[in-house]
Amino acid sequence: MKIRPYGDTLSDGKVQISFTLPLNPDARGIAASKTIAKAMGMVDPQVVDSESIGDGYSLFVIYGTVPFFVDLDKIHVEEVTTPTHSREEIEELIEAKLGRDIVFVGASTGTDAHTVGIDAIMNMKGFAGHYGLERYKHISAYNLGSQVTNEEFVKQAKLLKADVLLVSQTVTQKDIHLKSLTELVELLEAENMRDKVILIAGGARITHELAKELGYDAGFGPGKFAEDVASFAILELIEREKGV
Amino acid sequence: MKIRPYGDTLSDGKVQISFTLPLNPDARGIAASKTIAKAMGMVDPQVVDSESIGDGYSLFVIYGTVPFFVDLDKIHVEEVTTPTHSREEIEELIEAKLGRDIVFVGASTGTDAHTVGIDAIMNMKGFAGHYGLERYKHISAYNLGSQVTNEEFVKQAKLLKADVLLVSQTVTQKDIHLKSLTELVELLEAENMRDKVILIAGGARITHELAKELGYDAGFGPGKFAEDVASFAILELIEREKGV
Amino acid sequence: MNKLNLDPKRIENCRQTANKIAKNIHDFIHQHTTVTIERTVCRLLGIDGVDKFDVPIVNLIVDDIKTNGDLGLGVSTYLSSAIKATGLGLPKLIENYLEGKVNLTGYPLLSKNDTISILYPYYNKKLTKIKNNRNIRTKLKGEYPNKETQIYVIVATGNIYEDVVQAKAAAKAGADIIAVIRSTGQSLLDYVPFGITTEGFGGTYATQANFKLMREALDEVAKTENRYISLVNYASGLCMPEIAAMAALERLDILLNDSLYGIIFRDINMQRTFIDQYFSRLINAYAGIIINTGEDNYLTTSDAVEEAHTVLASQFINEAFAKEAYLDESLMGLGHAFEIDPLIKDSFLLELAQAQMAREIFPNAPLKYMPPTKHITGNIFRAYQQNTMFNMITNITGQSIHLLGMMTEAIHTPFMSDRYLAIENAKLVQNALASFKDEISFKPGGLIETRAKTVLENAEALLTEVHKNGLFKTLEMGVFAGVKRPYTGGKGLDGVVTKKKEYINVIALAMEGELNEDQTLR
Amino acid sequence: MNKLNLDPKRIENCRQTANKIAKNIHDFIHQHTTVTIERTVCRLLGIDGVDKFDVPIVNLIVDDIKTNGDLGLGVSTYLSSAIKATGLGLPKLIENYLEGKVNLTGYPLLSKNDTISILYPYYNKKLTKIKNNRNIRTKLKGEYPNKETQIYVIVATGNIYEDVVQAKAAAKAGADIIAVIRSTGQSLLDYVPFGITTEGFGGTYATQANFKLMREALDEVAKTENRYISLVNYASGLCMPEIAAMAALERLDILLNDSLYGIIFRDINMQRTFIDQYFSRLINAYAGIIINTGEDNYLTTSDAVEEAHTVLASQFINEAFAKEAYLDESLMGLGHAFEIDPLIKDSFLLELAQAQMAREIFPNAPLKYMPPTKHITGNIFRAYQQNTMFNMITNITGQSIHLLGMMTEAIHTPFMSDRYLAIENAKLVQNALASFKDEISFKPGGLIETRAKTVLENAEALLTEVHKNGLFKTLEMGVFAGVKRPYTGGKGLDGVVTKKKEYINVIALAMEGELNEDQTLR
Ligand code: B12
Ligand code: B12
Ligand SMILES: Cc1ncc(COP(=O)(O)O)c(C=O)c1O
Ligand SMILES: Cc1ncc(COP(=O)(O)O)c(C=O)c1O
Repeated sequence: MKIRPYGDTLSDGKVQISFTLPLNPDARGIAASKTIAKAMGMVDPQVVDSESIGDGYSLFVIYGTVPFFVDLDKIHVEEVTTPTHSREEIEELIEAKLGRDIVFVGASTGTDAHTVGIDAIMNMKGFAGHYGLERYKHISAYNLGSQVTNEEFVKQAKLLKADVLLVSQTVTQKDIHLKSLTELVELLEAENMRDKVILIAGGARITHELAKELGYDAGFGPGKFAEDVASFAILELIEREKGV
Repeated sequence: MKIRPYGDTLSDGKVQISFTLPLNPDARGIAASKTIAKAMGMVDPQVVDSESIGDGYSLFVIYGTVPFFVDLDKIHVEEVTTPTHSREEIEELIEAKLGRDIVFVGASTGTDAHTVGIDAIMNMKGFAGHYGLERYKHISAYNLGSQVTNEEFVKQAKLLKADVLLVSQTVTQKDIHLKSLTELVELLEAENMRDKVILIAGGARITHELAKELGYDAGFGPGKFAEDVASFAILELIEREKGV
Repeated sequence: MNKLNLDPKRIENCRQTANKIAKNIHDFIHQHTTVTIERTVCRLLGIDGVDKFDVPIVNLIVDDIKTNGDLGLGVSTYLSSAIKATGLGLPKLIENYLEGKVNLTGYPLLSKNDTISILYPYYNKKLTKIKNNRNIRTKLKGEYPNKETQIYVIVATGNIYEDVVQAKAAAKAGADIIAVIRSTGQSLLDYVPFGITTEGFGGTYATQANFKLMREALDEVAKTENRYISLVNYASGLCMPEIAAMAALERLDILLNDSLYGIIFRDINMQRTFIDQYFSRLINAYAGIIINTGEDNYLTTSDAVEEAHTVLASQFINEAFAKEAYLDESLMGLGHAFEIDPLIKDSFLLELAQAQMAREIFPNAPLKYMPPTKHITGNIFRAYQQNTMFNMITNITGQSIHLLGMMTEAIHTPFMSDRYLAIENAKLVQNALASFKDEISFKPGGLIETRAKTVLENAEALLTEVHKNGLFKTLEMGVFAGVKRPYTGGKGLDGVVTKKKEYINVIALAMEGELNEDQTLR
Repeated sequence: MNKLNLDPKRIENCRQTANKIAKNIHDFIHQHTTVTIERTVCRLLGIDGVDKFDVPIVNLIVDDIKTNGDLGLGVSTYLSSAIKATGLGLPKLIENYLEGKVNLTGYPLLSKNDTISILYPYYNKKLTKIKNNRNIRTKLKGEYPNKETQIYVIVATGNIYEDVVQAKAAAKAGADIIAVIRSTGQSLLDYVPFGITTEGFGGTYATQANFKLMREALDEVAKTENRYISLVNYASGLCMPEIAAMAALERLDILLNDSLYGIIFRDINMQRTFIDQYFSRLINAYAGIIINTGEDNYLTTSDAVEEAHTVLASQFINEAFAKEAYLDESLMGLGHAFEIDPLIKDSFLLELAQAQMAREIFPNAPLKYMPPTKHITGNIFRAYQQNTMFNMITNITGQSIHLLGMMTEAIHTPFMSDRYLAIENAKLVQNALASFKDEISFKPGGLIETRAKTVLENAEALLTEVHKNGLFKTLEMGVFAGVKRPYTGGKGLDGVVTKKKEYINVIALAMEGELNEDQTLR
């Protein structure tokens, strides 16, 4: 099935865009903004707003139609496919299939000081009514807090005999998170630990797709809670131990 | 000179887009929205918001980078190039160069009932501190009001011996304005009047470019006042009479 | 609620003056009928459909009688006389008439009483249906919780099926009221299009079939949403009473119904539309349909600070007209608007003053409060902000029918996402400011109080002036929205007919009779 | 201004308790110095620059004395003694020292008085410059009109040149205050980077050269805008007093300066940062720089309804700390924030109550009011709405330093257009609600009044508790923002040194002396 953006009539292709150009909002500026809109595939760009936002810079708001469609049959969704179990189910799964306590070690790494996300996943209290990993039977959850260097993180993971590593990254300016996440994988490989742990990343701008690309087992973004992460990790552990 | 959209660093190419798709805001929906964003040239679409806005429809807000640039040297600006004179200057020009009263006939045509725009140009009071044509010496301004059929408009123009025709069009839904504006040109041609008048269109969505395309002498959009229109018309008239 | 210390004597004086203004026009109204009134009578006798050129049967009939008979006697007389003379029932009569087999005129004309008794079975069916609709509405509304402020959004795709999709999505997002905007220009047509339509400009044609389709869709979504979803359409225009009749038959809940709007903004002849208005409002009164008046529009043309008093004066006049047409206060959706230039210092206070003033002066009316439109530009973010401020005033002053502003107001009729975002904006404000109204009071003698007082005073002076000149002359002078309209100008005057002494309108008689008798209908 | 009927006795009691809490910490503070304090002394003696490995000279000096001497005596003593012993002027001494020709330790140590008289010429130059800056600021501010609520926006590109472009555009759009956000992690560095920088993450490095560049740009734009444009940077972190000194030298106007922020959100050791804070605030007091405290941050982690009282309690403590450091009320930019979930019923009223409460309790402080951040999502339209509501509260309650919310808060540090739209939003509200504050009052015993009362009561109880346990222990318990920090944990403890009896800090002495004498400086 093929679908298009929708304004008020099926497949009308309506799209809104806005951006700034280093130009004044005069005829030339407007023409330039249309050039960009056309390059973006708009067939009939309507510059509905153009205003000066400072010395020689202008904001443009444009509405128009794009001829593009999405072929739904061809869409590739990189998505965590394991089901999400409830806390009780996860506890039972560990009991039944793994028969030991599972160690989760988490941190907000590098210079990142945002802890609300990793706390949401790990701390007793949890987030938005979903308890965190600390409350799970058979899970030992160690939250190392924020600004933990990758070296320190790997060291602690080794000491605590981690089964699962949880890394939170919130600041993405100048792709600082990519550097930090990649460095961690390299360190783990250097320590021969990469295959021995389940490695999970998370944060507001982290997607499963991105995490996989970077060599992680999974990635979780906004709207994900402890049970999503625990389900994935535990099912993956069970899978791996079967393989052994 | 080549320029790009600007977020916070020169030529970073940052652009914001939003649109609706007939999908739920799940992984598939988000992937589909990225497909559209990529088709629009975004190299790294970040779907920052996806929410259900009704039965199976979702709104997506996306930020990302486009590689496009505008070559300012190649930009073609279709713009009214005559200068804008003050009311007094225009009055003097008519006196000195035309030596007769000039008749402007205007209306909001077809089923369009929006008069604020044409009133802004024609009525005594004017708009935003700019007096309308009625206040100009040597200009006879006839504002026929709204919902004037093209036939009636042409009839009145003939009766009043119009030098300049002013047509306002505000409603653009389903391109109703294009139909109406084109019809007027055809009628004028059928009546052999097209060359005898200066034909000007105006309205919130009318640009000079569009007006030219449709066979008008000029088009005026928001932010244009009586003096802009009068300057264009009078200078054009002077030009034409010189040619005779 | 009395936060502004408005002088009740002054308010009462305005009301009295407005009553006198309306009474004078009503003397004129009752001496006339119009083509659309007579077509409405036909419709409520059960006549419907179009001929092969898409001309509505009711138009054929009325035009015929106008040409070959005397419309000043009313179609009721002709139809009853033809039925009597031909011995055919009404449906058969019309059938034969369309086949060219019988005429409608040329028969001996019956007395009023005979006309009533012959037509009773036909109109009684329709009037029963209308009363039934009214009862269904009351019952359904009673089943769902009631809200002080109802969220109103428009759909306007031109295609009724697409409108249904959008209306349902809006209801699910939180809308309480859905209005289907008409195609531009429909109000100038002296007939009502027929059947389901899928093409329109800036709106969808108002047809009975479209009404039915949307009504069904909204009733359906009401169930899942556990909220009655009201349906709105537009009566103002050359077919005001016909649309009212169709709306009554299809259980619409609100109708835009205001002659002043038609006169000023659509250049409809003033005589014609005042006459039409009475009958259409009578039908609305009978059907329990809330009317909406168009004072908000004045401020789209005139300055909202300077001309605020014209809105108030017009509301008083519209209230008086409504009373004349048996409309209960609870059905008087008087219009006003948030149209002050937001860049004026203290504009928020001025808006607050005006909105609170309207609320206090018409405490029982389901006021219709319109969002900013005139000062909305293509800056969709700023528009979203202006709508937030508007939503706040709505809440702080307890408006009833809350027409949501769209961030794309200056651009296009709303996209689905525009409507969704508008509803989200309003819901957030409603909840975040839930008790704000009860928590704050205004400084005595302050800017807010003073503003309201001034507007009321100016309205009072204006009403006195209008009464002195008469409403017709006032409109010729261009007092409202700065638009001047000649008494004999505009569209539709040729559809006005002076009633003969023997004139009869069986529908009006029946409705007036019932409304006079049964106070519960009011 | 008294709209909430808060109990003045309760407020006074909070103040007294907070004073006691701060006093206890100050006893501790005065027994210690730190590496950054000593580096600050060096800076204010005129020492600057870096070696070939980019290590600041002041770090080399202090580390050397810490290793080879006794930092508990203060660098002042060592430097004066070395000057005396070598007979070199200070610049020459440092030059030779860097070339490895002389040592800084190992000389006979001078008395406090000798130290002062030898170092006086050096620090007097810098202190004069600082006082001069203060005078320039006062003069410039006097030349331009003054505004009750000042619009504050951030720039954060990482590149100071790009920041300048953005800052100027913002000033032209209407900003009164520009803050250059630091690169993430700079506050954890135990040195201050040197020179102009063009790379940073989520912010631009705070360096003296960057300060200078931005100051010049803002002074320039101030002329065309006819408005003094204030410059802000961040002192909190491991180099708090050094940054304060640099800010004083480059005429910054506001510094984020709060140990509690560093402890809680940056895991900086509490002993270290309390000691640093005193000296940095002293410098700010001397330089006339407004400090901003970080209580707003608590609500980004904790719930803004449940934990509102922790903000107020912390403000009282920060006020007490500020007084200890000679800061006048007019320099106490205490922080608070609009962070209640907007979907909570009556959230607008709760925000209003809290903001008004802060305003009434600290009537002379230039309160810093932070916008919604936590409940901002990627829905940029909704964010724009939330910011409108925040801007309204700012205006209704007369906040001083109005930090604007960005519609892209959940996405990236602001684009130029985000900032522009934010400023437009705030300006529209400022103007449209200009007199609203003076026009409304709140219901006695109503929701707003009651909320403020409750928060004050809870803050009072909390302060009593803090006083009982002491502030150190309180922080170990995780009372603020739910974050627990151990007394000896976190970063920077190794930089803390106990003062010897002979300890001397010529800068602190001079500043304290002048501030004690010259009340106009306060
Ligand atoms: C709260 C906050 C802070 C607080 C942090 C307090 C704390 N203890 O965490 C304080 C005030 C300290 C702060 C400081 C700064 N912040 Co901040 N901050 C925010 C804010 C407002 C909310 C973040 C948040 O808590 N979200 C709520 C949590 C629950 O959501 P979440 O993190 O996405 O987590 C969910 C999922 O992603 C997932 N998840 C998250 N982590 C993980 C990990 C794993 C393993 C898994 C499985 C799942 C998972 O599960 C969670 C629940 O569903 C955002 C703006 C916003 N509205 O998003 C800015 C924001 C993140 N901050 C930002 C910046 C730049 C900073 C500073 C660097 C600014 C400066 N230069 O001073 C500083 C320094 C911090 C640093 N170096 O990291 C930027 C980042 C821009 C970017 N894209 O790079 C933002 C977006 C604001 C902005 N527009 O500028 N910040
Ligand atoms: C005021 C208004 C009305 C008033 C009109 C009152 C009147 N006497 O004019 C009323 C309430 C009656 C009205 C009704 C309708 N309106 Co209306 N209305 C507007 C509104 C709010 C403002 C328009 C305006 O007055 N702008 C101010 C003037 C000064 O600006 P302007 O027209 O652009 O004029 C300037 C220039 O363009 C130029 N100019 C204009 N004309 C000319 C001509 C010449 C020759 C020259 C040289 C220059 C020139 O000079 C002017 C000064 O700079 C806009 C929304 C908006 N904010 O823009 C909707 C809007 C135009 N309306 C709209 C619609 C759909 C309608 C209706 C059809 C809705 C309906 N179905 O019922 C009706 C019917 C009217 C009809 N058939 O035409 C849509 C049009 C959508 C579209 N793009 O097609 C808009 C955009 C609203 C919306 N989002 O839905 N409307
Ligand atoms: C009272 C009233 N009637 C009718 C309309 C719509 O009329 P039309 O369909 O002619 O555009 C409006 C529009 O706002 C109105 O306010
Ligand atoms: C008081 C205070 N200091 C400093 C900062 C910034 O610190 P950093 O540069 O460590 O992110 C903040 C941030 O909001 C703050 O509130």
